[in-house]
Amino acid sequence: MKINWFKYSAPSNFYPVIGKLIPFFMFFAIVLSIGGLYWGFFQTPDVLSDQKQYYRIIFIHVPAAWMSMWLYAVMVGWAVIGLIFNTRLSYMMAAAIAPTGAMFTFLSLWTGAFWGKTSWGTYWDWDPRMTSELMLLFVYIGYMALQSAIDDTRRADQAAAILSLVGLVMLPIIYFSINCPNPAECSSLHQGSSTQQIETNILWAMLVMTIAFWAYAFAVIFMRVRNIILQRERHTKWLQNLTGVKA
Amino acid sequence: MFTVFKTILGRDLTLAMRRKTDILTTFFFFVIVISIFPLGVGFDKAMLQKMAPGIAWIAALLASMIALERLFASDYEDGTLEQMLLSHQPLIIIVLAKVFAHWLLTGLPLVLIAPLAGLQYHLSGDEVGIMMLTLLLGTPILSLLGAIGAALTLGLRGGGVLISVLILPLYVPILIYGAGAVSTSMEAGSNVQAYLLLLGAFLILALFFTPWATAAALRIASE
Amino acid sequence: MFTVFKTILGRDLTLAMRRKTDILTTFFFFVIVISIFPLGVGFDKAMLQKMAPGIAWIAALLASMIALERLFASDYEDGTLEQMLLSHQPLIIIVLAKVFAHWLLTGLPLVLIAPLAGLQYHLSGDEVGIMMLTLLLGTPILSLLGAIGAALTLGLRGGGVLISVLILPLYVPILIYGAGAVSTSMEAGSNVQAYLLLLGAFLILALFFTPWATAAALRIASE
Amino acid sequence: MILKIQNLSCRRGDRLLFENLDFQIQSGELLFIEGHNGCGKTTLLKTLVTLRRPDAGVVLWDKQSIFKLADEYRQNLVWLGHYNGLKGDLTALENLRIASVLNGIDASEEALWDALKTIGLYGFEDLPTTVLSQGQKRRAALSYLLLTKAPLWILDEPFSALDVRAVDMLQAIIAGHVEQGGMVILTTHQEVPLTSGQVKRLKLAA
Amino acid sequence: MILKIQNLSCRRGDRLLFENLDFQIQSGELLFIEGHNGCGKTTLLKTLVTLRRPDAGVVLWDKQSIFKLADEYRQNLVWLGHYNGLKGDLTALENLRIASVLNGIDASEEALWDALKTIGLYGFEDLPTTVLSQGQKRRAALSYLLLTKAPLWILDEPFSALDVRAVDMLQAIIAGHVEQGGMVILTTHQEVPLTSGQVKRLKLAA
Ligand code: HEM
Ligand SMILES: Nc1ncnc2c1ncn2[C@@H]1O[C@H](COP(=O)(O)OP(=O)(O)OP(=O)(O)O)[C@@H](O)[C@H]1O
Ligand SMILES: Nc1ncnc2c1ncn2[C@@H]1O[C@H](COP(=O)(O)OP(=O)(O)OP(=O)(O)O)[C@@H](O)[C@H]1O
Ligand SMILES: [Mg+2]
Ligand SMILES: [Mg+2]
Repeated sequence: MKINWFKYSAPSNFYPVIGKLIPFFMFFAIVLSIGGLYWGFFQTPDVLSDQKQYYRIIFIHVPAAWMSMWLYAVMVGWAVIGLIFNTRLSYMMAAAIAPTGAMFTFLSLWTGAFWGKTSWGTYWDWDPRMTSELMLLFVYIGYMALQSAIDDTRRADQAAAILSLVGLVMLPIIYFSINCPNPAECSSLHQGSSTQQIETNILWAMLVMTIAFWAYAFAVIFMRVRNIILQRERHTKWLQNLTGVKA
Repeated sequence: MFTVFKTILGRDLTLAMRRKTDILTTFFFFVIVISIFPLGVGFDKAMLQKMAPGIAWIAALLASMIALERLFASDYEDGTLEQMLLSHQPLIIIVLAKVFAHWLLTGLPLVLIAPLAGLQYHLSGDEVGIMMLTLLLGTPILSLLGAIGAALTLGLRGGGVLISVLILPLYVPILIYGAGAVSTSMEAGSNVQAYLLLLGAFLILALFFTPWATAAALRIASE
Repeated sequence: MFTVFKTILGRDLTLAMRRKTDILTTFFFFVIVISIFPLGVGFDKAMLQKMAPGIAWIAALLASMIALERLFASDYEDGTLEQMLLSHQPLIIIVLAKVFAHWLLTGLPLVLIAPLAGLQYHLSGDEVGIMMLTLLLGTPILSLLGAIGAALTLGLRGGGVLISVLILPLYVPILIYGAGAVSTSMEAGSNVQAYLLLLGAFLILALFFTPWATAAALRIASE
Repeated sequence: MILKIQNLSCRRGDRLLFENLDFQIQSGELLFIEGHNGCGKTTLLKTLVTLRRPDAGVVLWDKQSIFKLADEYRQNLVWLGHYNGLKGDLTALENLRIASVLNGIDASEEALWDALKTIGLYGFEDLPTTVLSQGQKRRAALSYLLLTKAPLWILDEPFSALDVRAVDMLQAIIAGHVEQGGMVILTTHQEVPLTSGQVKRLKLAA
Repeated sequence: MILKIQNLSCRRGDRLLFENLDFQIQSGELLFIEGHNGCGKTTLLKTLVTLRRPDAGVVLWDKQSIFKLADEYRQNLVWLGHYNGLKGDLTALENLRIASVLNGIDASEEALWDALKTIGLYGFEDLPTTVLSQGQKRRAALSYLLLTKAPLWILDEPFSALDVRAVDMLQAIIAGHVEQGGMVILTTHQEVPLTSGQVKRLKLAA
């Protein structure tokens, strides 16, 4: 099957298509998270090595942390496409992703903090990974702040795109933050991922939750993109025909 | 091309010299922040010693940042930036010259004055040496990164504070490794080299990539 | 006269609201500075606890100061300050309104967000309460004092950094008593009241005298 | 009401701009200040509005020094300089409203709208003035002239950036004010035929 | 050399400023852009100098898009906008020197002095431009026109703030440039009799 991608890069074509996809993704998000949480809560052992039941936060914490980084990468991807091809839609996508990315970042911080209270005895400590995750949140916020501080949409899009590109350095830093040049100095509380050793049940539940989060992300991002399109394209004929509202 | 670099550098330095206070102020800002800290946190010697690298670095970071706001803003307001954008000289060169001037005016004085901080916080000679070295490697990165923020927020109201929000998170890794190096050097048998290499690598990366981003941001801002 | 106060206050708040980021940025600046410190100085819990009041106060001070630069500068540049000086309304009222707006936008948010700092630095509920109280009393003084510096440096290049140099030393007493109150409250059987009374007295003094100085400085700057 | 300048001198840096200047202006008069670029017109006007102190001589308003009268004198004054005195982030309407309040004018919303309409900013009232064109900004600043009741207008190149129609309108406004017993002091490099009232000319030559 | 505008449209915010604009200008031609305040003259000029991107349409320099040519096109360009583009803390001489270097002109000290003398800033070269009068600042900015060899001049209200003598001089300079095969695009609200060469007029109406 041959799909004409350029056709869908026009907001006028993209708008109705994603309109149809939203309920679909929303449905998956709900079903999968219910399933994933059920699985995680009732099909996994109560006690994991020295940890108590609380470890089950992992089913939110880890997928959320992954999402925070993935969404950032995707956002930068759209921004770069925008900078290169100057397509309006890609900027809109990037702008729509930021709030969701920030939300997941916050979620991973939040859940991490609670887990930390039970596991390390403190809500917050200056573990490099936690700190760099916090900085990622600030980068997201900076992105949104910059975008909303500029009135001219085109300038706002491009400026925010450049910022996001620069902020990309945060990802490797988060990723490698467990390995620092001198382990004695910034010994991290986080250990390297032990996914190889943990029970497959836990792994599966985490994967399901990740897919659920993806579905949720698609749904909200599409909703937000539709709003942005409505707002930015209000002068265009296709939209005026569609909504019957004259701007 | 080198003439352009020299001219712009000369221009920015002359501008700073015309107001002699300009150079002195960054300097004093640094000194004051450093002197104020013990007032806020107490005079415990061991604690001060431990805090010294962090505070010196944070003061450097804030001093550099505060001066950043004017890096392009004044050129933007009086229309000279427009003229630079329209000159057919490579914008990257112009950006590099301006950033270099900024560093000479804000970064270098901090490096030179670091021993004073060392004195106030009871650091040993070696530690002061490491501190100067890390500042020497690190402050240009601050200027280079900060230039992006300055260019992005050009002409926005409250740009100054916005720069901080955009740039501080990016400064964090520099801060960690910069201050980390000095802290590490305080421990016996420690290996500072890894930190310095990392900072050096960051500097080279920044030198290559940030001018592009800044130039692009400037073009966007002028629209 | 009250209408004038209200109008100017409304004006400055509207200006800030137009750029929603403006309010958020001071806020984030504070948050970021607070979050950055431990990175520089290490994560030792007892030490952090001890440093908390000092750092919160210094962050408040820097946040307030950075925003200060624009207090009159933007009015000066677009000529609206000239118009204010030529209106026959008492300049003191106009100054007070502008300073109050500045405090609402930079001081108050810091008071409200102080608990977060408390959390990050492992403070107890009582200590956080005292910290909020001292910030509530102290930040208006920062705004009032800072306004003088902002007026004096009007129209000078590098004004921002110059303000810091003029004003930071004046901030020092506030800082000492503000941070001192919180530190004292950490010790058992301590008496914080004296500190609070002092801060209160400073506030009243500042409220009475600084607007005159600021108004006079503005008249001089416009010449 | 009479504004009297006696023996006024002004120097900037090493340069003596003017010396022993004497003139006066009273109700129903219009005074053109002429002179080439840099001869000191703006400096003179800034002195007349108390933004600068003269190096010698006095400026009297009804026999009292304007610097002594201070706010009492400023009450009678409208000043428009090279800058427009607009906040870029506020709309023309908001700017006008603030200017009115600052000068104790109790203008109704309607009066504000009317002023903007007359000056030709209809449809632009709700844009932040920063996005307006150069001429539109100037118009927004001038709209205040339609509201004020102050007798003495001091305008520094009010016609700059205005298009032909706006120049005509501003002329009519100024002429009207003079006719009703106001006083206007202005500078301009553009030739404009201001005919009504009694036009005085003062040539500054450095 | 020919600058060709095809089908150009520009919108600012909600407002369509102009649409489907077509015109061209070549060696030895002068183009007046006319129109009332806020009709989009400045916006058009900024587009022609690549400071803004058009919302539709193309601008061609010798058949190639100016945005593609970028620096190659800017080499042929002089732009003077509402702002003077002077650093207030530097003198007129230093400003002029920097402008020359930035544009790759290898002007001798003497040539710089001559330019300033011709433009009427003799005796003011060593003052920081911030203390110059409005008109003197404009002159300082215009002095660059005497040095440049770029063929295409785009000037936004170059006559503003100038006194009568300076207006005449600038007219002569522009006329001279056109006669020697240059191209000039300018806007102005002041009537000035520019006669030499072939004068085109473009009326923008919004
Ligand atoms: C990008 C950021 C993050 C990632 C990728 C991440 C990932 C992970 C992973 C994979 C685990 C499981 C470790 C294992 O398999 O043993 C984990 C555990 C944990 N995480 Fe995170 N995390 C991130 C951020 C945070 C933050 C910001 C916090 C706290 C505020 C936090 C708190 C915790 C805690 C308390 C545990 C349990 C560790 C233990 O008990 O061993 N994490 N994280
Ligand atoms: N510090 C100084 N040293 C020497 N001369 C100065 C100084 N400050 C200002 N001047 C001169 O004072 C004059 C100021 O003139 P002013 O602005 O009043 O002129 P103007 O008549 O309004 O001119 P324009 O028609 O161009 O607006 C200028 O010639 C300027 O060069
Ligand atoms: N964001 C916006 N929303 C609506 N209109 C805008 C926006 N930005 C600019 N405009 C309008 O675009 C026009 C800009 O015009 P421009 O500055 O090009 O005018 P001009 O022809 O140069 O006028 P002048 O003769 O006054 O200099 C103005 O009418 C302005 O109100
Ligand atoms: Mg003048
Ligand atoms: Mg214009």
